[in-house]
Amino acid sequence: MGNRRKIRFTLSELMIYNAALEIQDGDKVVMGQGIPIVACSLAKTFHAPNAVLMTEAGLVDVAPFRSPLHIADPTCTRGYSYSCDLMDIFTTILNRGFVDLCFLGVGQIDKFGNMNSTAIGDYRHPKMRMMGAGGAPDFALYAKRVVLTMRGGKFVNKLDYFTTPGWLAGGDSRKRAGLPETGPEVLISTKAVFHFPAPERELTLVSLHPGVNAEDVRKDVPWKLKIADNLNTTPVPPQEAIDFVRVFDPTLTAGRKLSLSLTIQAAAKKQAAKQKPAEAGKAEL
Amino acid sequence: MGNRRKIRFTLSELMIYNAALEIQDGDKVVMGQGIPIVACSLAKTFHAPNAVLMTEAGLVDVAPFRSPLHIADPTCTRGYSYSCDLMDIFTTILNRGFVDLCFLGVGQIDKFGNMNSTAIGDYRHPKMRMMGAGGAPDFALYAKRVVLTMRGGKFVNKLDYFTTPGWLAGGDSRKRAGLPETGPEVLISTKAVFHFPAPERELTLVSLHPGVNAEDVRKDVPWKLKIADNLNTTPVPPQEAIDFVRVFDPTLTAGRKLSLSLTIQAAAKKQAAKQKPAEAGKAEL
Amino acid sequence: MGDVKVSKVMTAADAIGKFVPDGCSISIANFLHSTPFALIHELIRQKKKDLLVWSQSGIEELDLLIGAGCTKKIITAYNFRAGGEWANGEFDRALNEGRLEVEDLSNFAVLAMLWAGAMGYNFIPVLKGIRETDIFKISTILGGEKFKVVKDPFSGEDTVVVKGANPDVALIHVQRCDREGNAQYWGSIGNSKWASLACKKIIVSTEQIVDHDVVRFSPHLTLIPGFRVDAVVEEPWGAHPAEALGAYNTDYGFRAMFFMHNITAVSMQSFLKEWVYDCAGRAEYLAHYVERFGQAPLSRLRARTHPSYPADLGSANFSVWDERGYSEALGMTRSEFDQVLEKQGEVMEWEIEEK
Amino acid sequence: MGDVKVSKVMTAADAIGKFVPDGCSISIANFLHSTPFALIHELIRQKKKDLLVWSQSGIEELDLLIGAGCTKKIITAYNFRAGGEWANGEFDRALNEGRLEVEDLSNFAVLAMLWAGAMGYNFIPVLKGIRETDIFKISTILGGEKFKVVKDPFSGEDTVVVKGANPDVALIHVQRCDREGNAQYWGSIGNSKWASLACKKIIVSTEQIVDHDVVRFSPHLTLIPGFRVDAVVEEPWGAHPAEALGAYNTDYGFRAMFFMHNITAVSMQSFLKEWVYDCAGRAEYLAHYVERFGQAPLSRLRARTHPSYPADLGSANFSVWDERGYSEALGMTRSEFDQVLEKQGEVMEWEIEEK
Repeated sequence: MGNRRKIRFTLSELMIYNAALEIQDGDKVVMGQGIPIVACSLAKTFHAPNAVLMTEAGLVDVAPFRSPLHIADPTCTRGYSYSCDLMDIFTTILNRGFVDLCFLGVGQIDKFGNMNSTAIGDYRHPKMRMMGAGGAPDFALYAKRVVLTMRGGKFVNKLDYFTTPGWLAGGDSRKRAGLPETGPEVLISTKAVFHFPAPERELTLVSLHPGVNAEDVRKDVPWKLKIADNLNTTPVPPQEAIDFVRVFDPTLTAGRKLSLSLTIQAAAKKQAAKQKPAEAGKAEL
Repeated sequence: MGNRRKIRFTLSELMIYNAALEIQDGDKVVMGQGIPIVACSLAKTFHAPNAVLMTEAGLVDVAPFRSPLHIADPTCTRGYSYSCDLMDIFTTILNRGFVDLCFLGVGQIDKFGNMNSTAIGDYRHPKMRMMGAGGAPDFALYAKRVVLTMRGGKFVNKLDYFTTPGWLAGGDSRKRAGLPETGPEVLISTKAVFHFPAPERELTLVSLHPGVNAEDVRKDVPWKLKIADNLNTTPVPPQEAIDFVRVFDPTLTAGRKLSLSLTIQAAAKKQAAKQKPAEAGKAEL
Repeated sequence: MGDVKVSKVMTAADAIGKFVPDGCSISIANFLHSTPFALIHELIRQKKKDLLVWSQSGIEELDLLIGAGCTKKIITAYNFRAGGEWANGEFDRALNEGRLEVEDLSNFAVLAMLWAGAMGYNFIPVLKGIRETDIFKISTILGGEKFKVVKDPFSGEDTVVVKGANPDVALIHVQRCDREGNAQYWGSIGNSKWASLACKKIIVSTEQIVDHDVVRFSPHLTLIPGFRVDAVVEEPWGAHPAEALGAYNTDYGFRAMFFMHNITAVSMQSFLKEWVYDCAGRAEYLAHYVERFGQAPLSRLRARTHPSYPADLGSANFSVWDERGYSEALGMTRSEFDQVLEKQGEVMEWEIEEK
Repeated sequence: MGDVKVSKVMTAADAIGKFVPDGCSISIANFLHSTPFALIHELIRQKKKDLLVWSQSGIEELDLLIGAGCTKKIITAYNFRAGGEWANGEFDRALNEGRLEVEDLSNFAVLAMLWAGAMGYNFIPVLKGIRETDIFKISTILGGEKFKVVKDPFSGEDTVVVKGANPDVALIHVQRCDREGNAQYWGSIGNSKWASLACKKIIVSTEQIVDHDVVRFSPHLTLIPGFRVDAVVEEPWGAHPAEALGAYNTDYGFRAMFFMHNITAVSMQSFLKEWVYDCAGRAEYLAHYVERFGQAPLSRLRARTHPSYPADLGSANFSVWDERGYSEALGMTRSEFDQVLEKQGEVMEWEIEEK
């Protein structure tokens, strides 16, 4: 037995690390912004150097050096291998079966991993409008593996709007609908990790994040949550992964609230230091 | 009345010049190899500087400096504006109605401008195989204007193979088939120029090349040929057009037989002059 | 038929004034990258009304257009939002208050409609799993013309198809464009090819107008051929606060400021006043920016130049005749060739009248 | 699932030997420009049999493959011929003698089959006027699966469709490619994207293998992404006697020689012997060429370099943290950031066992 050592990390770092563990070397992965893009970059840097990372905007085999604001921001890379477009991604790559793994974020999710990322409340007059479908439905249907990450989302008995198919009604209902039997496999939330094991394909708690107990998780789920027989503790990130994330995306590491406050402080500091910049600036425009 | 002057030109030069006259400034033109590519280049140099010349291989807004061997040879240009592909040409350009004019060559042609460029004789065991359809059927169907050039082709009562629709059975038969009413308008042969006037859309002799009489033309046509009331003489090329063609494509100007003999003579001359080139050559490969 | 050759180069005000009537449909043809903000602001400045907006993926431009009263109908797959429930914006308010109708499609479905339209197709298949979703089941603006199911005639399987769409006007911002309208764009291509080519008219704003020689020696970068383009507007920083690869990065600070203003209807209007209505055009917008924040935040966004690795477009010769007027293939000079033609060729003679 | 990382770089002999079994279908994925002659010659040298050949537009490669007995079935839209009736070639003889079956399609129809296949579509519409022709009415190799008619579910109009095709192996020659298989091609793109991507396996021959850095700073030139490519074969002059933009022009003299040999079956066989069977590979073919004709004819074909005008791929920064380890956005250094996280962030602690 080796020595024991304390590791200190943020929730984002834990989630990113666990998302990264889902990536195998050589995987062709469609990334979304936020946790997925950092997780993919982490995996490519350490254990999956031959992973082919892509975004649906047409950046293929890209190695970003920082997180972009959105998936079509090409200024976050130092080049990429193939500049195609949305059409190519959905047809020649996704529909042909070349996407090994796809990451999706979660708004609302039901027992079988079906999701809503469109609207909360009445669809036509919603309480909150979310981002919309984007590429989620098609990726969730045709990628070989789907991994979900969930920060602000909710478990619900019935989706307010059905945006993205998971395992439909569970069991073999995908097969009966003539669809690939490749729905969501893993969900990484702020508290735990879940799987959707065959044959039922129902959300099942498989590991708890450090410091979280099953009751903490259960209270967010409005149905009787399935729990795996051998419930584990979610693996914690090694120091090199934590360092990587803090360099790559400190804002994500810090979380939204702290980041916002740091950004405002920095802006205020700059504003205070500013001296007559208007004249100097005009010349350079 | 001005002075009279003698102009000396070859048949190719006459045909090329008359094909060029069909191009209006600003036309978006699909070119085939041979006469069309020279005619288009001539027109763009003199009277249609804003013509947008393209080939189905995806070279758009190109100004070739010589004739290529085939329509996909990009070494005959000094750049072009838009590098798209065959799919783009047929869908986003042709099918959207952006091809103003298209040139096609003729193998066999019938009374209503329907054509065969596939096989002579029994289709499955032909006497001669021709080049095949290429883009001809789709261009002939969806270009706004179609101009035909004919060097080795034949007028026939019945095509051995129906490759490319002209005016189908004549009259309004295109309309009845739900197709654009934009079939072939002009045919330039080695002897004459023909139109396909509405409403019958039957091949009609409209002008004779210098030195040709109507009987010369009639004997090639196996049906009773329609002749326009005011039969003209085909315009002869001005000296600047002749000079242009001789610089641009002397081989085409000279015709196939003479060109071949000149090429063989040139090769023989070179072979005779050659001294131990093998050793020198290896080093540079 | 040839087009008359008139200059396509004009101001944003002229382009929007000339080609975007009230009530028409527009396609915002950048996909998140390089959003055509100079053109969008001009729509707002000219108080366009009742635009049907095709927006594959939007960020703040939709909130702006809704807040300015330019649109009540949006066809979309995705609209980026910064916050959670605490940060509802104009889009949420308008929907909730019933002053906006949204047709929700998936990324691929809205793209497929534009793709089919761009190709002149009546319909095109999409991936059939969409049938399981509310995207398929619920329709608003498109009514019964959203999805249909046909049988694949080869396998007999059900196939979901969408209808080709041809919006009236595309707005797109690109890195460079020549005076003929050959628009060159690189980086994330997204839906830009199809969302532009689908439209009847195309307005291009560009970081810079370049000489035609630049284009003809980089034709593989041309997204839209000149003959399809109706207006060319030179607008440096025309995508700000979005990014344009090779020109500038996203202005996070400015975008954060917008998202804060978007939280209430009143602050949204004050944003519109300050950054759109009170600026006569993009030059004034930039001057105002510098006045407000100094030059440093903009300077920091400027890209450091990194030229792409070129393709070799070279050829062995640039004429049949070499520098000496000699043809290797024919083994003679140009004047010898004329003589050979006279002697061995089939030369015709005809008398013409001199003009 | 990840692919095991093995080198894709190999000889033409290995690539053809490994990926092209007798009886499979191949797609010749260059459209007249840059015909993959090095790979075609290798098919012949290895005496491949019963290949079903997808050839959108061929020149001499089809005559060669027929003459060498590699194929009896060709799906095509166009095959370039030099002469008239006096210059029949192997293609004509084989058809006439019943040792060849040809499926005639139009350029767009054969392309549409490959396009649909490349996209994973079961079928795709083509332009319906083709229905008037014998191309629609007569079928050979494809039997009843050539064209079908479906109703457009929106307009009720008849629409002609073709079936998606996925040939077994694509052969393509490109200007440059990296070791991962990212194949870059420019000039006349023709059908090359679709005729490659449609296939199950892809063999790329390239004028040169380049460093990955070249590719990643010119991604807009990549025709085929590396993960689709199975073999990368470096073959300078690999398209000779065809042209490759930026590398060399067409060898008219050599092509003329081929067309003369093609006029009789006997001379065709002597061409095959001299230029294919008796050459162990492309290097020997080139050496033989120089021995036979000297170096001058080849040298004259070499392109003069003309680099394309680059795109600017630059960005404002290459890290969140600048050279001093400071973040402008956060207003602090990397180590200050760690301290802030500890003080104000939600940092968790967990004990692990050191390995």
